Amino acid sequence: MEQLTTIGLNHYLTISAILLSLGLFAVMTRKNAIVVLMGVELILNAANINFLAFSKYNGGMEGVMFALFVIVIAAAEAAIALAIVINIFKIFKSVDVSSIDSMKE
Amino acid sequence: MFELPSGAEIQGIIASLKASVGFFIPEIYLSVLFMLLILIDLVAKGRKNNLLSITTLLGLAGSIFFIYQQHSMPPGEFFFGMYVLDEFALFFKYFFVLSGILAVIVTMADEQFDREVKSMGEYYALIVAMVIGMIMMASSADLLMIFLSMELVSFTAYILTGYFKRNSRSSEAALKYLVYGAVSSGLMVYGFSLIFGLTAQTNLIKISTELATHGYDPLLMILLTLLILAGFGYKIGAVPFHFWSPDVYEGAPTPITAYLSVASKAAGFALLMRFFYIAVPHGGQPYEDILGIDWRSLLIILSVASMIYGNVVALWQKNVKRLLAYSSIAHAGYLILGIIVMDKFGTQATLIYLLSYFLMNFGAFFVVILIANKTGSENLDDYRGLGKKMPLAGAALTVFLVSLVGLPPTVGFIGKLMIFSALLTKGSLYIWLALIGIMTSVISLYYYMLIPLNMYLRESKQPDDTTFNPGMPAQILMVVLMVLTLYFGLFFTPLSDFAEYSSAMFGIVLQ
Amino acid sequence: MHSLIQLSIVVLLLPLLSFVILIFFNRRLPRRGDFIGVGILGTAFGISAYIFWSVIVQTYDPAFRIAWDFTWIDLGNVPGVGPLQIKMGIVIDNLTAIMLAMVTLISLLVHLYSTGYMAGDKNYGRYFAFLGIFTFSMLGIVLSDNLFAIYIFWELVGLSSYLLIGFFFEKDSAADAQKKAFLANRVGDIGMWLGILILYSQFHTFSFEQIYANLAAGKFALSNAWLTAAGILLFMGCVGKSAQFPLHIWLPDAMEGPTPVSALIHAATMVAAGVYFVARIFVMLTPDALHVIAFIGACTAFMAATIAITQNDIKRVLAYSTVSQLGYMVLGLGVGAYSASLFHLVTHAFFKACLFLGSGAIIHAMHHEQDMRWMGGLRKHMPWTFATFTLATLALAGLPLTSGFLSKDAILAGAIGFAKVEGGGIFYLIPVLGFFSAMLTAFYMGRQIWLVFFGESRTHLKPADNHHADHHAHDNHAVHGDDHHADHGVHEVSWNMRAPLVILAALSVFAVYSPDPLDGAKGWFMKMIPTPATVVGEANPQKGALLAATPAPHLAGIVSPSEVVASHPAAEPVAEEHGVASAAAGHGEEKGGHVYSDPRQAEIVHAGHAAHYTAIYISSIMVVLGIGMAFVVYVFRIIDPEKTAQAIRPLYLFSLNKWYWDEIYEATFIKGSIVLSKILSWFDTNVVDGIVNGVALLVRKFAFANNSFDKYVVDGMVNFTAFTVNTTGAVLRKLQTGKVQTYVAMLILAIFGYFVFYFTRLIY
Amino acid sequence: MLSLIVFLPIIAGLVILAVPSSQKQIIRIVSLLAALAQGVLAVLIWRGYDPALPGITAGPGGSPLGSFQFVEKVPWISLNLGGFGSLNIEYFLGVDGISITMVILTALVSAIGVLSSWTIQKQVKGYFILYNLLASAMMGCFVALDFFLFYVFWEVMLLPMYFLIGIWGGPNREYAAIKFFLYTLFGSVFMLLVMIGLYFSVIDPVTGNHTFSLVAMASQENYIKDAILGPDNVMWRYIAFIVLFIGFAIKVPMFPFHTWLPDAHVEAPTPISVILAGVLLKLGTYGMIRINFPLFPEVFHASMYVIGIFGAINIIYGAFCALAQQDLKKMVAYSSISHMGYVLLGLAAGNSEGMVGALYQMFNHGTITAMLFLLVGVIYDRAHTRQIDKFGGLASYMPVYAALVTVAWFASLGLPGLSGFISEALVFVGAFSSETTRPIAIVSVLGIVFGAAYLLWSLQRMFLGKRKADAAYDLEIGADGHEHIHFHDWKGKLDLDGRELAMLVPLVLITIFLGIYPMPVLGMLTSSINKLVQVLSPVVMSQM
Repeated sequence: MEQLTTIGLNHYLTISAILLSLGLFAVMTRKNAIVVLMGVELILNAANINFLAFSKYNGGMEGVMFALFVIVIAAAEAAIALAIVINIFKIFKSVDVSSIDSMKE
Repeated sequence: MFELPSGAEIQGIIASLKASVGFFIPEIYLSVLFMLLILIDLVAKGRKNNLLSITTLLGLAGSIFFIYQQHSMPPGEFFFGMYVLDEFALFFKYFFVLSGILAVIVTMADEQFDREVKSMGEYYALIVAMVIGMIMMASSADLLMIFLSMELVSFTAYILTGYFKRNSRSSEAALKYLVYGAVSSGLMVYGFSLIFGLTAQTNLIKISTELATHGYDPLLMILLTLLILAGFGYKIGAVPFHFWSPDVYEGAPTPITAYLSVASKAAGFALLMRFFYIAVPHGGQPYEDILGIDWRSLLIILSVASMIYGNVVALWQKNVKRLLAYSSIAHAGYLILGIIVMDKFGTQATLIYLLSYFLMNFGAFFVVILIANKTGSENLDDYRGLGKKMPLAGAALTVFLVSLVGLPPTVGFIGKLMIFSALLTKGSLYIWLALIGIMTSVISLYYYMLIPLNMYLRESKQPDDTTFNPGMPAQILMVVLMVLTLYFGLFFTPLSDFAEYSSAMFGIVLQ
Repeated sequence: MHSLIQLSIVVLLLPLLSFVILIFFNRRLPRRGDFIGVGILGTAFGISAYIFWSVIVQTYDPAFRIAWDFTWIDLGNVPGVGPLQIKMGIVIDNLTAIMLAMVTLISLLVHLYSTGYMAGDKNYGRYFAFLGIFTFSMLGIVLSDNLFAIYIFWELVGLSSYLLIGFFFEKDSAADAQKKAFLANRVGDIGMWLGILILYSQFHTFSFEQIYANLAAGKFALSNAWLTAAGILLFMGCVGKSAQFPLHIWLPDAMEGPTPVSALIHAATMVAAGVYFVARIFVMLTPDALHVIAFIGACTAFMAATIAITQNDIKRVLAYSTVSQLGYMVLGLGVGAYSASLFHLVTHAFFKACLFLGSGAIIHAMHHEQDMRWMGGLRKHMPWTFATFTLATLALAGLPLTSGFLSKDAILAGAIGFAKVEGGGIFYLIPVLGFFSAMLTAFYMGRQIWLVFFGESRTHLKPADNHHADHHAHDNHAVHGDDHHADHGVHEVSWNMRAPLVILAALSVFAVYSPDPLDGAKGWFMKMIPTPATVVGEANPQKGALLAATPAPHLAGIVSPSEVVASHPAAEPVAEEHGVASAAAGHGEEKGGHVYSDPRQAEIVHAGHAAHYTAIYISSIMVVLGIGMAFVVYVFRIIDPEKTAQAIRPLYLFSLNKWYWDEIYEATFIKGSIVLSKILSWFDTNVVDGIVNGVALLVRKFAFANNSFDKYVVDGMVNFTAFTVNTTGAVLRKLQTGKVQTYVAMLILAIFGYFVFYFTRLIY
Repeated sequence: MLSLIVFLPIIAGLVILAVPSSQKQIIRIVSLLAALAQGVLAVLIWRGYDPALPGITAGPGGSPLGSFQFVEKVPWISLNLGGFGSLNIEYFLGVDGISITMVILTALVSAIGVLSSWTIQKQVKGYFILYNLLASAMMGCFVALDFFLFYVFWEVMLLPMYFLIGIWGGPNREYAAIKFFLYTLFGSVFMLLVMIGLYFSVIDPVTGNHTFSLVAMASQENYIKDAILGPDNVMWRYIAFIVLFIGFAIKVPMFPFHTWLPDAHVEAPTPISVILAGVLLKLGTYGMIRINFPLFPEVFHASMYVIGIFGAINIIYGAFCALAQQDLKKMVAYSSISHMGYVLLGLAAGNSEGMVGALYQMFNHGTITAMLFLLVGVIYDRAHTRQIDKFGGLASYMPVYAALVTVAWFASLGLPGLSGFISEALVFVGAFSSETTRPIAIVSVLGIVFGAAYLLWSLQRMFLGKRKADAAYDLEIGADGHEHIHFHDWKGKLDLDGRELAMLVPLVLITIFLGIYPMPVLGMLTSSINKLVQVLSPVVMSQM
């Protein structure tokens, strides 16, 4: 009972795990490139939650810093990704990831 | 909840920062070069001359000077243990700078750029950025640093892969690379977060001591190791984390393909070694794990899968770039063999193999570019009869391919020799691994030989005896690479000594 | 080195010299250099005549023996054996001396004869060269003192016979015959070679003397069965060379060669080499081996005789009679009538050579008509040939007053004695067969004489359909460019062909060999060639059981009398009767003191002498019977041969077709090996390559390898684990779908898979 | 001296590299000169060789110079392997009785090969560069006494051969070339592993380091007991032996690894066939004698019987396959499979007679088969076909050719008086004398007959009788009224011309001379072989 009421580390971890799975799910199933990228963001954020939770419970600032950097990286990644996706759209006239498979065996 | 640091502490921090900067000169220098290039690009907009490329060459060459000075510095970690300087790192610094230089030269030789893009713009700047990123990968000792440097490399790689904006293959490759890379690095970060949770540390050495002292839950350890491995494995392009590589290698501009297949693979290996030798706990005996988990089998599966998959699938390729992509997967497998041994000799062998791979792979791609300039294609069938039309290029390519197979007297043979020797020093333990390596290398002979076979044994469909010469500088580079490949195949003491010197890694003692 | 040895070396090398000169320079020499051949052979004969004189006539000693050898191959200090050399050497004893003289004489005569017979042939010079190398090899066999050397020259005579049989190589029949001869001989040689190997593997030497010494000293480690086997295997060499059953098939075909060659090689010398060789190894033959030899000899003698009676080709009749006579000699050796059969060897050499040269003269005169059915009435045209031919025929038939009578009779006597000693039963078959074939011999020779020389010429009777013979005649005619018988009348041959006939005929008279026309044993020959004592000894006359190294005292009883007379052999009859033992003693003393003798042989000789007169009676009757029958059939025509042939058609055909041996071999061995070879090469290209190449076909079916090269390299590449490699490759590459999301899925799957793997490993 | 003889051809190759490819004649002459110089050196080495010194293992005091001759030993590569001491590779050349005969053979055959390459017209420059590279590599294999060096030479041979067959070969050359390459590579890669394994198991008694020196490896006391290939590690020693053996057996080629040979021969141009049959096949058996047997004597002893059986299979199987061939060259190829069987048999005997016989057979087979292939080439140049039944009666029209063919054929079927006989005889003597291989010897004797059978049969079909209706040449009546023949589009001399005679006559003379007086070759062999037999004998091993 007490487990449920008082928020403990496990709750954070569970949440992040769920986020991770959701992210992966999105990446694997969504057709739209943008959504796929959002899935990637979810994965990164799952990591962030972990970092923050751990640094809260272990003490020390490393986790927080890590999380900050991850956020920044995610932003940069998004920028590049969008550029590429736009380019893709220019060429293929679609952003359907699953339809872009001209190179294969 | 966190109280601000006192003035004294801040003074200390600044002081240590000042001290650390001294160890960071090459990186700083390269960053400056990076910005300089952007500036030059802004100034000389659109003008198509070799200004950028020449500057890049000179700049990169200059960095060697600073790197050389670091030999005198004592190995140690700085920036609060984020960053280390040791022979191991130095080796890779040279490696990356040189491959950067080669990449630039190869780019200059490639005529496809003239067709595809108007201005080289930020291309060279990105290459330099990638060099920086890889150097940092090779010398970072902290999870955060690892993550940052890896992302730096990845991002630049994404952009360079998609550099031919109007080329569908290039863009497609970029997208695939991006998605795949993002996911695997995401997983890696997740793994990092878990390991941070286990140990409350981000510094590799601290982590390993933590794990060694307090122990850990093996299941969780495996999970996070796997997640992290996903990140590294994607960099080195080893099965089963390789899926991006064939498409990317085929789609990307050939110089970038060469660059990725050599440099970023090497960076991945640098990380892999550091991480497994340091973070992953292992006891005194290299091949006996104290904590109940067999890390080695992880790598063994990785390498065996890579060797077999890469070589076997390459049999079916008709496109030379794609063929080389698969072969590079296979070579990743051979390289991992050296890590599996987990001792100094193994490391040395891996480094030697990297060097040999650097020579022969760049050589091969270079010739492929030259041929593509002539024939405008990378299909095997278009190589028919080239042996007569481009005698020198044909000979060079043959040498590089023979070296890739691993036949004497080429440097590729030395790499294999070292790797297998390292395996056999462990007695009969790894012989079966060596056997697989041998067998697969025999298989590889067939598809590598497809290329000379088409060049020499087949007549071209439209027979014209116009011999085609790539132009002096290209020829010189080709000959230099070829001669080096052969020379180091016969007298490989310098290579091996350098590798031996570089296999000293800060913070760990290898037998 | 003894002077005789030096001379013998000269004799040996002279014919080789003639070969070398003629093979290279014959076209540059006048008359294609035939005079060189003749001259050199003349010299050789002169020298060997001297050797004969000084050995046989001057030093009249049964135990005469001089030897010399040199190291040919030095294998150094071989571990486990010590210093090891392979020596080559020469031995001269009575037998050698006689053979030397005989071979050179006949060779000389044949050379002389050929200057007439082969005149104008387009390869005239090469012909004499081949004769030269043949003579060289033959002399080599005669002189060698060790098995290895004999084997070498053995093969060389095979080669020269190969070359000479196929001398008219444009004729396919000749080409076939030469191949057949060589292969048949090789089969025999395999056996001989194995026999040699058995002996070498025991004693690490090839030399007769050392081998016998070791055997006598009982150093033979293997079981006696091996020794018997060695004997029989060595004898196989003789079976091949001397055309014994079952390898006799090559000799009749060998008649494709020029007739003088048939006389020299396939009647007088080479075929006799087999017998000579058996004589050389006689002392190491175990009784069992001897029995085998005796039976094979008897069978051959009989079978060949039966075949000879129905042949129509004049040379084939002689060929089969040769086989049959060789059978006699082998039989003789088998029954232990050592001296007798060697005696027959020599006598036969002369009269058979005479017969062949005679037939050659006839063929020559008849413009290469060889079929006796179309001859006849030649005695008027060719008196010389007729006379000599008849004399030789009588000798062959074995009528008294001829040399053939002496030798054949001695053999038959020995056979009877042998049968007695061996305890009768099956062993009486041997003398019986002997006598029966003696009768057949008389019959077919009588038939031949009649058909060829008597009656009227039947040339015109020749049916037109029989043109192949005619055809041959013509193309040989073409070969013989000169037209010294352009006029189609039959006439006597020129002197250089006549002289050899006369000489040989003269040598077929009894007086040459023995004072007593009825007993060869009184002659010098059988005195000089005594039966040597066996070195494989025997405890008691009952066959099979051997004893190596019989202790001397044990046999003292038997040996003593002979030792008494050993000092002066060839004296009173006692000595003759114990000639064997005395020789044994002689040999024994040579072999450094150990005196072994062999009761079995002694007995056989005793019995042989006892049976001497019975033999004479029976054989004379037989001969008379034979000739009588011939007259009945062909002269008085009381029985019409054609009708009889019809009456007993199956038998007739059986004989006419040579017992179908050729057909049998063709059907079994030749076809068999050809088929086998076809099968194996199919196996090689399809199965072995198939297995090694992996399942190339399947791989091809496996789609991807579309152009032919890929197929091939798929083959090539899959030289190991092909199929798997390709299939895995083809399957794995399917993972590369090109959809990035699949890639990600794979990634997740891989991690998950790993995790499960370790999870399970952790739990267990 | 040895370095010179090894690298002369490569130097020639470099010279040729400088010559413009239009100057075909110069290129040819350069290579010919190199080959002749090699021959001269070979003769000098032969003269200077002292047959008394055995070689094989180290001489007194473990010094290789004591028992090897013309030794050249300089450290080549010395690597620091951190914890594992150092990796020492030496440039170590030397000859003993086993190798010197092969050196002479190689010099001889490659010189003759150059002569017969005269007719090559396509890409002469590239051809001779590759040819010289090949020649060097072969020579190197025979004189290398350092396993690493040996391996390098061994592998270097493959590529030139691949191209020489693949570019200048017949219609089906791609298949043959790649097949040859893959087969032989498959054989040799395992050698690499065994080599490394041996390196870590052997200590050089002099320096105390690990060593690649075959001389040190050949004496069992230099092995570390518990090393991977040390005496204690029986299983791995067996595996290593088998792996090595297969590697060499593929080169020999031994049934069932022989299928590359007929293809390679049929496709290869004449000179390459000559080299292939004359020298390359010997490398297989040479490797066995030099490496396989002395390094693993006890395993050799255990496997004598098996080796013998494979030898017998080669002899008889090869003969039968040859009997069935229609293509003359294929027949000769199978015949050399059969003849290499004798070598295997002789080696399996394990006694001096057998081994001497085997080595002598290697030499003779080299010369005789070279002759056979040259003769096949002669007729192929003229008729552009090798189908046996496309000829007939040639003896009447090409007497000199027919005579030489007869000599060669009879030499090949082991006629006394010609060198082939003595070696075969010695092989049989040895095989029969050894208890182990006696039954095998008995069976193999059949090879004598079948060998004669296919040779004589082909001889008859091609040369005797009369011209066949569908023959590859036409009959015509010459001015002198005799029949002549002429081949379609053959301009040269009908019978052998000077160049062909210059190639063939020396071989014929050698064959005859060595058939009458073998000591010049055997004399060089015996002491080494006796030493080898001693090394291999169980007695010696038991006392170790």
